[in-house]
Amino acid sequence: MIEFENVSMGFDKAVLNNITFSLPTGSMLGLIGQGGVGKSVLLKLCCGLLEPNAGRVSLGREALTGQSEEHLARMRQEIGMAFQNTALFDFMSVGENIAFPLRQKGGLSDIEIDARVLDCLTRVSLPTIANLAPSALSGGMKKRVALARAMIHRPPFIFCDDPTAGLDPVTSSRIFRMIDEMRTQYGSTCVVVSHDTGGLFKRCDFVGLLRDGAMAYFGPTQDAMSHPTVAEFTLGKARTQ
Amino acid sequence: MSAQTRVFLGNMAFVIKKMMGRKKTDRASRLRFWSALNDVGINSVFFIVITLGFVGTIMMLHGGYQAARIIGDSNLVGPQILPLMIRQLGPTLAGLMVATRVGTGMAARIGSMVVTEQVDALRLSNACPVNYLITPSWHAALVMVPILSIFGITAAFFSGMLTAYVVFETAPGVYADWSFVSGLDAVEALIKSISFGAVIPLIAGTCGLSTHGGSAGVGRATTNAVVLSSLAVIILDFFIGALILGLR
Amino acid sequence: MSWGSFVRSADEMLTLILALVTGALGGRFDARETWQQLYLVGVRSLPIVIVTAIFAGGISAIQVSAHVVRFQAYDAVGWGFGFVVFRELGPLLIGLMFSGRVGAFNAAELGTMKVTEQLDALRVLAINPLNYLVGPRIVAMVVMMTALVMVGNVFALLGGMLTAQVLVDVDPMVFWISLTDYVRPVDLFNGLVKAGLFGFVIGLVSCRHGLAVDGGAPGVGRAVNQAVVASALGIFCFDYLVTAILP
Amino acid sequence: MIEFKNVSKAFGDRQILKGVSLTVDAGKVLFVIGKSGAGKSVLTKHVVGLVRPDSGAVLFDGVDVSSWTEEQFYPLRKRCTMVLQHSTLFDSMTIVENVALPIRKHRQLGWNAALETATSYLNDVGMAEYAKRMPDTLGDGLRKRIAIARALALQPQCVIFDEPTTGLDPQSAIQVDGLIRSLADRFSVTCIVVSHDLRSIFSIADRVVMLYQGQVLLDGPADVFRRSEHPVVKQFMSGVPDGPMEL
Repeated sequence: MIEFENVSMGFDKAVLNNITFSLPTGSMLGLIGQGGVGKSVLLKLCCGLLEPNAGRVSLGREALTGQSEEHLARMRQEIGMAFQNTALFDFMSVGENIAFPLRQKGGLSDIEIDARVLDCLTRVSLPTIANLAPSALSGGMKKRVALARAMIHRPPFIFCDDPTAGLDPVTSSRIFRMIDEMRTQYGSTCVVVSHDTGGLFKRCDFVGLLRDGAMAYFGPTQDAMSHPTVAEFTLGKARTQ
Repeated sequence: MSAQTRVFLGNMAFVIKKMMGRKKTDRASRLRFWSALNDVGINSVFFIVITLGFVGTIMMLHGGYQAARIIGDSNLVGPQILPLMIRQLGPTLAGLMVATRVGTGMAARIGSMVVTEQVDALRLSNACPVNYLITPSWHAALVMVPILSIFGITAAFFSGMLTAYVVFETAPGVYADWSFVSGLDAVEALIKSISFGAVIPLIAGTCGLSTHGGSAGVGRATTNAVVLSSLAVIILDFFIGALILGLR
Repeated sequence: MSWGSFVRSADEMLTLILALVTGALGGRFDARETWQQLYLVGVRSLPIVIVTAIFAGGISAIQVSAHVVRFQAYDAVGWGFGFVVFRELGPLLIGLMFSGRVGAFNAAELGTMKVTEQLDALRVLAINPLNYLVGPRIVAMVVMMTALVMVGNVFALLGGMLTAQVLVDVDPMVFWISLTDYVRPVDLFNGLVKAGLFGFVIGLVSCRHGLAVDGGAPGVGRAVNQAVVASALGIFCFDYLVTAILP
Repeated sequence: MIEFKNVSKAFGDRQILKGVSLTVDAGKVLFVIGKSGAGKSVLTKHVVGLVRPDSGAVLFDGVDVSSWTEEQFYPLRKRCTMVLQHSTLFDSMTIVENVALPIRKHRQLGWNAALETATSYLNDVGMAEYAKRMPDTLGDGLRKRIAIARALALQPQCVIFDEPTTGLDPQSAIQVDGLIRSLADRFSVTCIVVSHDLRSIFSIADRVVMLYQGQVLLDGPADVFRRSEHPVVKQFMSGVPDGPMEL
C-alpha cells in the first residue's frame, strides 16, 4: 500500500498541493499530466529522495516522512526505481549496473548475483549485453536495462518515470508489458508515469491525473475514460486502432 | 549572502560531516581508493612534471638575465631560486595544477552524475554519494599532493639546472648549492601541499554535488570548481606563507 | 593524452586557426557579438582578477621579503617584487584564473550549445558558428586578458605594498622608489605580451574543446576539464617562449 | 526537388541506412516514419549537410550536394532549413532575439528593423505576447512554435521538421500540425516531417514513407498504410507488442 496524506511540496514555488490518495498493495497506478506538473517530484517523494514540505508519505505500514537516514536506507531496499533518463552508472558495465542494488544489500554470493542478473536481462529480452558499457546501447535498450536494475532485488514497490519517452508505439507497448509481467510476478505495488496514455491504460489498475498541483482525478482505470477531466486530457491522443 | 552561496555552504557542511563519519572499509571501498590514487597521482604526474619543468626553466632565465644585468654574475642565481622553488612555486603551482586537473575532473564527473540522476540512483541503492564519490579522492589527494609537489620541485630543479648550464654556462655543482635552503622551507612546502590536498577535493566535490540544470549546470559546476579551488590555493598560500615568515 | 589524440587536436586547432583567419580577413566576425563578448568577458573576470592580483602581490612580497630579511636589503623589496609580479607571477596567476573563469565558462557554454544541438541550429539557419561564436570570443579574450593584467598590476602593487609594510615593515615610499628605480618599462611590456598570448591560447583551446564535445552532460564536464588542462599547458609553454625570446 | 539516390550511412559498426532512394515533391507534406533508431533523422539531415552519406547521392534541384564542403552548404541552408528535435532555441537570447537573428544576418536589416520583422513572425504563430521572455521559461509546445517561426524567418522553400510533436500534450500537438499544413497550403513550402505520431500522419500527411531496417519499406498516401497487409506495417500502425518487428 502507498499512501499520501495531505502532501504538499514546492521548491521556489509550490509544485504539489495537498495531495491525498492511497494505492492498494499489488496494484498499478498510471500517473499522467502535462509536462512540468510535478509527476517526477511525486515519484521522488514516493522513494524518499525528497522530503515533503507538509503531509505524510507512507509505504506499506511504515511512514517514509520524518525518518532518519539509516532507517530510510533500510526502507529503500524495498524500492525499485527506473529513472526518467535511465540514470545508468556510466562507469560500470550493464551487468554491474544491474547487480549494484544487490551488492549494496549484501548477503548473496557472486554466483547467485550473476544468475539473478542474467535472469533479469533475459526478462527484458537482452540476455547477451551484460559486458557492454551503457553508452553503447540505444535509447530503448537503456530503458530496459534501467527496468532490470529497478527490479533485480524483487522490490515490493516499483516506480517508473516515463519509461517510454520518445520511443515508437511498438517499443513502448513492449516495455509496458515487461513492467506488467514483472510486477505481477513479484506482487509489487507500482507507479508508472507516462505521456503514452493509450499504452498505459491497457496495463494499469488505477489512473491519477495531476493538474495545477492537485490530483484532478484518481480512480480505477475503467472509470477513467468516462471521466470528463481525463477524457479532455487524452482527447486526440487516443491511437488509431 | 545569496541563496546559492547558502546552499553551497550547506552542502559543504554536509560533505564534511559525512566524510568525518564512520564508514565501513571493504574490498570495494579499497578499490575506489586505489583508483582515486591512480587518478589523482599517476595521471597527474606527467602534467605536473611538464608544467613545473617549464617553471624551473623560466625562473632560471629570469634570474640569470637579471643577475647578469645588475651584478654581472649569474652564478649566484641557483642558490637564490632553490628555496623559492621549494617553499613557494613547487607546492603552489602543483596545487593549482591539481585544482585544474583533478578538481575539474571530479566536479565534471559528479556533476554529470547529479544531472543524469545517477546520484539519486546511488542513494536509492543505499550507497552514500559522499563516501562513494568524494572520500576516496580526498584521501588520495592528502597522500598524493605532497608527493606530486616533490615530483614538481624535482622537475623544476633539473630543468633549471639544465637551463643554467646551457644558457648561462653555470656548472651543475654551482647551481645546486643548497646553503640557503633551510628546514623551515621544507616544512612550509609540506604544510602547503597537505592543506591544498585537503581543500581541493572538498571544494570540487561540493561543486559537483551542488550541480543543477542539465548540461549547462555541469559546465557551471566545473567552472566553479576550478575557480574556487584555485582561489583557495592562492589564499591558503598567502596565509601559510605569512605565518611561516613570522616564524623566521 | 595519447599521441594520436594529440595529433588530432593539433590538427583541429590548426584548421580552426585557418578558418578564423579567413573569417577575420573577410570581416565576417559578428560585430554585435564581439562587443557583447568584450563586455561579458571583462565583467565576468574582473572580481576574480582583482582578488587574485591582490593575493599574488601579497605572496610575492612575502617570498621576496624572506630573502630580503636574510640579507637585510630592505631597499630591494620593491625591485624584486616588481620584477616577479609584472613579468612573471602576475600574468601567470591571472592567466590561470582567467582560464578557470572565462576559458572554462566558454568551453562549457559552447559545449552545451553543441550537445543541445544549438550549433546545428545555427548551421541550419545558414549562420557560420565559427564567425558568429568563436571569432568574437577569441578577440574578446585577447583584448580583455591584456587589459585585465594592466588592472591586475595595479592591485598586485597595492597588495604587495600593504603586505610588505605589515609583515616586514617596509615603508611604501621605500618600496615605490626601489620599484621605479630598477623595474624598466620593458618588464611591464613583457608581461602584457604574455597576457595577450595567454588570452589567445585560452580562447583557442577553450573554443576547440567546447566545439569538440561529444556525449551529453558528461561530455560537457570532460571538455571543461580538458580545456583548463590544455590551457595550463599552453600558458606555461608560451610563458617559456616569451621569457626566452624577449629577455 | 530533393532526391535521395541509394544513400547509405553507418555510424561506427551500426549501419543505419542501407541504400535509401526517395524523391520529395515540391510543395507537399511528406512524412518519414519508422521505429525509434530507424534512421529517420539521419536521412533528413543529409539534405542540409549536417550528415554526409557514406555512399549514394543527395540531389537538391538536380545538383548533387553529397560531397559539398561546409562552406558551400550555407547558401543552400537559406533555402532549405530544419527545425531540430528539441526546438534548440538559443538560451542566452530572448524569444524575439532568437527569431531576429537569422533576419539580421541574412536580410541586411538593422537590429531594430530585424526585431520588428521578428515580432510579425511571432504573431503568425500566435506567440507575440512571449517576445520578451527567455526560452527556458517556456514549455515544450511553445518552444516548438518559436523554433518554427525562427525557421520561417529565413523565408525558405523547404523545411524539415524533426519530431515536431513528440512529448507535446495533445492540444499543442494539434496546433503544431495545423502550422505545418498551412505552410504547404498557403506558401507552397515543401515540408518533410520526421515522426512516429500516428495521429499527425493521418491528419496532415500528403505522402508517407516508412523506413525499416535501413530501407524504404512502404511509400504512399496515409490510406495505403491504413489498409496495408504487410505484417510490420500493421504492427506499427496498431502499436501492439507482439509481432514481427525487431526489438
